[in-house]
Amino acid sequence: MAPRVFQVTPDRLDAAALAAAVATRADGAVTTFVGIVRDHNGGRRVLWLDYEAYAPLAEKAFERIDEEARERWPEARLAIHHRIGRLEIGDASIVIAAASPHRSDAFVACRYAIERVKQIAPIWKHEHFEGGDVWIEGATADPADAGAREVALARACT
Amino acid sequence: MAPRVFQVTPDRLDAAALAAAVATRADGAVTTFVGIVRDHNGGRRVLWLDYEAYAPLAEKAFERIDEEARERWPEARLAIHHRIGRLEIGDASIVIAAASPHRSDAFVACRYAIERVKQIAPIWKHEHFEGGDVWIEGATADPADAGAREVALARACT
Amino acid sequence: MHVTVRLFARLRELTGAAELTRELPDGATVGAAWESLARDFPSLTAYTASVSCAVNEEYSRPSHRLEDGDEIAFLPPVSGG
Amino acid sequence: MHVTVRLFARLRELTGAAELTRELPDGATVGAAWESLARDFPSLTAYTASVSCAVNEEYSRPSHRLEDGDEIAFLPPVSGG
Repeated sequence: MAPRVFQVTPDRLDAAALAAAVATRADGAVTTFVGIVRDHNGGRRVLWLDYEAYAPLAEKAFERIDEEARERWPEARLAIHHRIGRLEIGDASIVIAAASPHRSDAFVACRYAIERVKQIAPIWKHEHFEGGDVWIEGATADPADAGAREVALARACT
Repeated sequence: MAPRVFQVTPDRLDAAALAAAVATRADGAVTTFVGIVRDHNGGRRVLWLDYEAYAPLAEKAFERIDEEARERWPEARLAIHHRIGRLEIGDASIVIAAASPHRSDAFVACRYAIERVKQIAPIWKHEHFEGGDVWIEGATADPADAGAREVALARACT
Repeated sequence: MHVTVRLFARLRELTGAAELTRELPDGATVGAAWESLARDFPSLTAYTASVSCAVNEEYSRPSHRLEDGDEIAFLPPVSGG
Repeated sequence: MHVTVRLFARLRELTGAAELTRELPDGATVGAAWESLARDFPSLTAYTASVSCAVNEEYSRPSHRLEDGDEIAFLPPVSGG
């Protein structure tokens, strides 16, 4: 059975499995992005992160990002898995895989996807650092915001 | 023992192992690029590819690409493995992993590296297609060509 | 009418509740549901300008009119990835 | 003096040799080595404008002067990745 390619999960992520899930015989390129819990943030020593999500809406957001990417790069296929729960330094919090016949589409679709995830996926990180904890708050999620989408496209270099 | 991160090998490639080899506790992002043998090229149905390399010079070219990337993105670390020999459809021919504290450097260093590999690594693919075979010949390898480097930087979106 | 309100991350912490049942006048909007909630939990007002909302697991707008039994989610600025 | 010449991909096929030992006048350049080779294997001349060269496993230039025992590699346009 093919794995679900858009998923929020408490389980350890597997980039190779996700790459295999999107690649077909017609593809010459698979780009993956793995987000990792790093040991510092804004000058603070990070101890661990707790990730929380509104899972059904987050998975719909991933599907929406995939549809946006297909409009732009019809040959590219995406998969997005995001982990929730307590993550230690070095753990993967997100894996995005993008497959395409040619490398350019694989790179830009992958970059576009992570930018859009950070803009519109209802997921939050609670940072536990040496001396305290803080909820990280980035973008106000608004899938209809065309300006945000333009920013994501620009970062994907298109 | 840490694996050699710049390598030409007849063995099956392992993107996850290469990603693990470059990521440190300070890294928040690992981008990998996997080149795969696809079943078509220029309208021909591809049967398999034979890759040939001048291995010692190719490994030096990978190290040179790493040095070029460090000049530009000092926080990014690269690993490059290229496979040689007969590869079937779906086999990975190259894996590039780029780790960095922030995702932007990981993406651009990874893209820069594959562009430079295609420009200056002494590696050749012999395509066996339905009805014949052909040596693919791309760029005249010239590491000192500043124009080629500019093209690679532009494709990496910098 | 009755609606279910789901709260996440810092909003969950400020209210001490991941899920609440609220009574609202028939035809109330999502925005009115937020205002009613912020009256009971004044610390939420800091989020009035930045909160997003969803109704029945789809992103929505403050002007959206609710129906009995709807599930509303209020989402502080996101930080996935 | 004697040098070793290594040939790759289509150049290897055109000459039928992955490696050759060639005798060259003392102080001959890499470019002269190529010309000498192309006289013996005329099909190589199609590559004169596009070939790259390396000496002792480092990229080199046609003007580079060879020494006895050097290993020269001639490289057709590359297609890795």
